[in-house]
Amino acid sequence: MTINVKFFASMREYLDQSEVDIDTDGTQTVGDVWLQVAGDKPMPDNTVCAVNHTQANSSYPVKDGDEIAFFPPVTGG
Amino acid sequence: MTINVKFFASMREYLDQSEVDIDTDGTQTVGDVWLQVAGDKPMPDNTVCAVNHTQANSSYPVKDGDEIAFFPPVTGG
Amino acid sequence: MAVIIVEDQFDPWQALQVHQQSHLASGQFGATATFIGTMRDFNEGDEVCAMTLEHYPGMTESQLQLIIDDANQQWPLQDALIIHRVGDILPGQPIVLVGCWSAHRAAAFDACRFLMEALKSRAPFWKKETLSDQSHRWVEKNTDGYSH
Amino acid sequence: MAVIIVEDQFDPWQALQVHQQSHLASGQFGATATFIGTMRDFNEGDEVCAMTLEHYPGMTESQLQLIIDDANQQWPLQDALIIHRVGDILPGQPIVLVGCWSAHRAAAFDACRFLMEALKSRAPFWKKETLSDQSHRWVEKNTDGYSH
Repeated sequence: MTINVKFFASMREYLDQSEVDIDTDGTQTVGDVWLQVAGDKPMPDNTVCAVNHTQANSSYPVKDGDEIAFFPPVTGG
Repeated sequence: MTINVKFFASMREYLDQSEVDIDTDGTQTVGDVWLQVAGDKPMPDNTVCAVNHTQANSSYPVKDGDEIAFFPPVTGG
Repeated sequence: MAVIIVEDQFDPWQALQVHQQSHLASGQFGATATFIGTMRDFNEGDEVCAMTLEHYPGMTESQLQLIIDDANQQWPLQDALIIHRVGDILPGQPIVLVGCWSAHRAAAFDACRFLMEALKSRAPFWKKETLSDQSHRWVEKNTDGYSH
Repeated sequence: MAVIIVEDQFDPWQALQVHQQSHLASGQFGATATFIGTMRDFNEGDEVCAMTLEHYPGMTESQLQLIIDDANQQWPLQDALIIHRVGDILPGQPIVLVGCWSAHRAAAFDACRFLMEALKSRAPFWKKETLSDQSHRWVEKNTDGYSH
């Protein structure tokens, strides 16, 4: 299955990439996606994860066609 | 001594006058001023009194040259 | 800090723009909170066609200045503006404007609301409504804007 | 109810005037509360020369819409407007605008503040500052605007 993964702000700089499509037949959760895209770089403590534009935690299940995002705490306004 | 007395809003209509200068040699308090200008019309319950633009109660002493005002609760804004 | 009593209709957004441009240093303030009270065409279940706003010249201005002084003692404000209409007014026209500028948003929000509530309880203004049958009535009291 | 993400500088007072004129019925609303966040030229003790605002297209808009839906469930709003700037921005330029229109002031005040705090904690925007030595830093977190 194919999943679109996006990184924003300091997370984009930390992983040195903004977006990647991954083929993930063995991937079951948001946490698994992180391991596949980040390799041995640990997930920073206050990382926010979103699945299809809704915040989700690392154990949230992923499915084909999902858009997964990782980003730091928001600082707008 | 001379005191300037003003009435606003529904108080002006109640007493049918907007302003009067009174000569008040025997007048000692805001309450005395009311008696002199209102005659036998009782002071409505929630009347606000001001002496020289500062809110004061009926027992507040008055002196020559003071500006005394009587008005209902404020309703601006 | 400015207190303005106006007899003619005013545009609140233009007044804020003009005041900010002439009184605030660009880059210094981070937070602007404003409140605008506008005349509605209904009140207490009745249709209201017009209103007359009376004030106490002299005392009104000094009370508004005291209210601003109170706000300045409680919050680090960079500026505050109060504009209040008097005289004859029609539905849809602004009655009152309160604006607060500060470095941070908590101060701007809190001070703006404080100024508005203090104005409604301490500043001598009175409203007389004209209803659709051309009868008149004085508004008797303001509600507490912190309660719900 | 409108959510607008803008890349170019906007005039908050003009935006409010235009929105009110085109979306609100005259005489219906009595209370308008607004908040405008403006870029300062100092932060955390340092001089800030410029800023870049990043967002998450798609999620940002849907989060802002959810926040407005939340406010609508809690308060009787006649309208709400959120405008947020993205891209490169300079000190003195507006970053965010929140406006709420209601019949009464408590709802307008409370909803405006709620929208602003919800936006700062839930809407995906990120700020990167350029300091006077041309170094860059990400703003790490927003403060709680209800505390003092």
